[in-house]
Amino acid sequence: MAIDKRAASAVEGIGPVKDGAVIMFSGFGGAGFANVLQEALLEIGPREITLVSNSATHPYSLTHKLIEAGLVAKVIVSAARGRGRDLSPFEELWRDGKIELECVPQGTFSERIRAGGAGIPAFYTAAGYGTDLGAGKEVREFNGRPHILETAITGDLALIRGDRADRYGNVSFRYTQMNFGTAMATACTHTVAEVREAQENAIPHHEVQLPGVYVNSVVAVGGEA
Amino acid sequence: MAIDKRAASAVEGIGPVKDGAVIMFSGFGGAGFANVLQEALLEIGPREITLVSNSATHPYSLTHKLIEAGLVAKVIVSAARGRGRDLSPFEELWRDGKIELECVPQGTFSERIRAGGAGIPAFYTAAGYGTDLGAGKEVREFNGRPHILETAITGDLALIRGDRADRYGNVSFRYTQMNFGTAMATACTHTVAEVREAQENAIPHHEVQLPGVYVNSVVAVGGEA
Amino acid sequence: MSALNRNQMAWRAAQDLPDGGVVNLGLGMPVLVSNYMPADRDIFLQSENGILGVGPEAAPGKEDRNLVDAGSRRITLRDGASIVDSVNSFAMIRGGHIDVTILGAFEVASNGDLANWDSRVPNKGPLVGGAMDLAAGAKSTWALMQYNTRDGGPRLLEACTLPLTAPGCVDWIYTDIAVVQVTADGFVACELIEGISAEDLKARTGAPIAIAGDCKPLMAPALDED
Amino acid sequence: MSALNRNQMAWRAAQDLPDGGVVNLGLGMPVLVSNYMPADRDIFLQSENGILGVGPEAAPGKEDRNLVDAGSRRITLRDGASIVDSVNSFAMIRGGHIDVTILGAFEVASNGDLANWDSRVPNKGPLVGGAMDLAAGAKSTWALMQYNTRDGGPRLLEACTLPLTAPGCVDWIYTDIAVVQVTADGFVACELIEGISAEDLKARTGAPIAIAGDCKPLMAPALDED
Repeated sequence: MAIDKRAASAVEGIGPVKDGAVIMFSGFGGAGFANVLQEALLEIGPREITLVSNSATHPYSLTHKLIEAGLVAKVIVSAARGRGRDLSPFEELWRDGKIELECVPQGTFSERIRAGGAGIPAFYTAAGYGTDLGAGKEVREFNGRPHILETAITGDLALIRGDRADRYGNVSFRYTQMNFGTAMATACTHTVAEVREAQENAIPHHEVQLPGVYVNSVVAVGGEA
Repeated sequence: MAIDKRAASAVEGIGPVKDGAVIMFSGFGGAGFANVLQEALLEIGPREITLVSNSATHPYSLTHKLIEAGLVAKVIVSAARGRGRDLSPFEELWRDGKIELECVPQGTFSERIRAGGAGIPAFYTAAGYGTDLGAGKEVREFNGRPHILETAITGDLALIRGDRADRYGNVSFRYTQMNFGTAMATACTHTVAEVREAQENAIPHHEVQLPGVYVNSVVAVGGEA
Repeated sequence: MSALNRNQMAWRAAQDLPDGGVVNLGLGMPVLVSNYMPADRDIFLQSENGILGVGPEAAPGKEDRNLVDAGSRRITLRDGASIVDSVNSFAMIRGGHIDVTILGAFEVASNGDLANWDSRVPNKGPLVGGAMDLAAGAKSTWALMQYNTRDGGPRLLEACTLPLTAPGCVDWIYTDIAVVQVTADGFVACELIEGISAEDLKARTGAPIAIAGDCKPLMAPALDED
Repeated sequence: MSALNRNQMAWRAAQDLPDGGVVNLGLGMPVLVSNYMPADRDIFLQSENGILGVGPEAAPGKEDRNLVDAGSRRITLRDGASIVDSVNSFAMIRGGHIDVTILGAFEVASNGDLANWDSRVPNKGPLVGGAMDLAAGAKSTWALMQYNTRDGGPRLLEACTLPLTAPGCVDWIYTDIAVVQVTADGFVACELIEGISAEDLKARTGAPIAIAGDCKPLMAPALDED
């Protein structure tokens, strides 16, 4: 049967999500947030999820809605600080011990996700050595420099945002929209790409930035380029 | 001063090469061999080099000339078998103990080079576990499966082949010409890209497949696309 | 029918490829599988040098020396194809994103061990290529091989005698006389060409082999040998 | 002259950037450095979200919300720019391909330890971003910071009191009153604003600090504070 990964709706594209799922969300600085998919996830409403996202609290992302709705048991992030002096909803839940936080240097964060998609269970890095975030991790010296052992992150579901996709699940991105989306798509069992435009015809090979093998479902949401 | 990485000749682009240098050569199956640079390297004639290339003996590559000229002390490869039953020059030297061989699964080969360019001194992989090529390596279990520890490969010089480059060292490739070139460029102190065409004007950002930061010198050799 | 020829073996393996799957074909006989892909299935062939969506060989005069597959054949791309570098290609392979890899084999053991890369020819250099990565990384590894050596010796064994490619990786074995599943309990013949009895098969096998209760005749259309 | 303001500090650091270099500017004051790049040098600014070649901020009405830098500013690209994903951006950062990163700092120790990510505000969530990757991975890390706290306390210390970003990473410190090199023997002031004596400086420093034999006056053109 001819492959066609275009879904009729965000909810259909995401499909059922079990409680306790590890869910990755792309996006950085306003680029690459799959907010239509995040709204749909809120509707689906899985509980006790682990949220893997660069920021737990970015104002342009809707991940904070998932947190406020009490669906999130744990976040793995490089940024968890709300703007301003007042505590954000995340910070209140965290202070009260109602949400678990794993704070990771952003490069270790992306490399651990890449490792999860590339069959690498663990790797050594100098980043984080000698810091609170590296505390308790295995230390090993290579070339006279101490490094720490970091393990792969894999997930059940990745919600990413691209510009265009085709029926094969190939995705192309606009400018810095890629950020974590490409790696997250490789590291999750089920990946849904929210795109401006989902086309019948194949994207030319040299314009594909995320091969279709990593994308299970494509949801077109329109909007401007 | 305005950046301009275009060199007048292959010898100038490569510059001096010290004896004992670790030199990486891109190319797979006839695509991506920097044969003009290899001829120039032969002319420069560094001795006791370590040759890092997918194949020690691919007929379309000129690495075998470096081996026959006695310049190579060691090869790190995934393929070292000459065609046919007769021994290739490499195999004769190897049989006679005159050249050292490190045979590596091709995925471990490329991942070790990528690690070298990405600041990862070592990583674990399942590939090669339980085989002669994994023998003697540290074994560690992750998720119930044994993995072996592999270390990064870095080099002094990478000779790669692309299709187009610009004065900033940005490179784009034709079809499968990329293969190992992109990773090798990140893992070496000095990278020279042999390209069909070296242009004054910048390659548009979305066509750049290897950012200029990884390329020190660009040599235009013409030829058909 | 008599023993399958190479094209028939390739045809038989092709019939089991999953619709929508991503498949990597090893060098040698496995490449022949691409000639017999079932028309009702949309399959992407992956090539270790970075292609997802290998198409047919290029027509004479239409070749591009920069568009080659793992066997250095000058090929075309299929609709929807994309190309990545070797690092990302092997991340795809090692990260479990290849549904099936079909590899040639010298020997397979009843625990799924595969030996396919080193036949110990004296003084010839080793050639491992991507075999270990594929065998360790693909979701499922199928061996496509002659059931016996040229001398009639067994190649399905209790333990491999040649250097391993990967331990415990083979799920299915497609051969000239039988289709064999590698289970937790060892070899199980699921298809057998007519005229070979269970006793014949056992005599030609170097390890215990069970015959599946629903064992079927192994059949293939007439296909000329190359 | 009196102590440098933020723009003057940024200007001073910019004067030392290497021609042809790749430079990553941290959030806050370091971003101001991009306003004062020497005209005779061709420098590529890297942004952790994947840009090599950050250009000026986009003009009003010309912004693209998908073209942003590490500080979420809507920017343009410079000539010769390229874009990669976060994995490849941090491979660039962690693999030693950034010549200089200029980071803000709370504290720097005389062994080069940097503390710049956690000021221990109660119950506020942590925000590490790419700071640890940059400090550990760049070829050279420069701190751009006020010499003293608002209360006049020292920020150049024998040992950091706040959580470390990376040990032993800082090479140069650009401040409002001095430019300080971090050497194997500790802090060495290489430039000092006029009117501050060696004794003044030592009194304002939480660790031994030497005055370079060729210590120069720290100067900057008049630049308004933002």
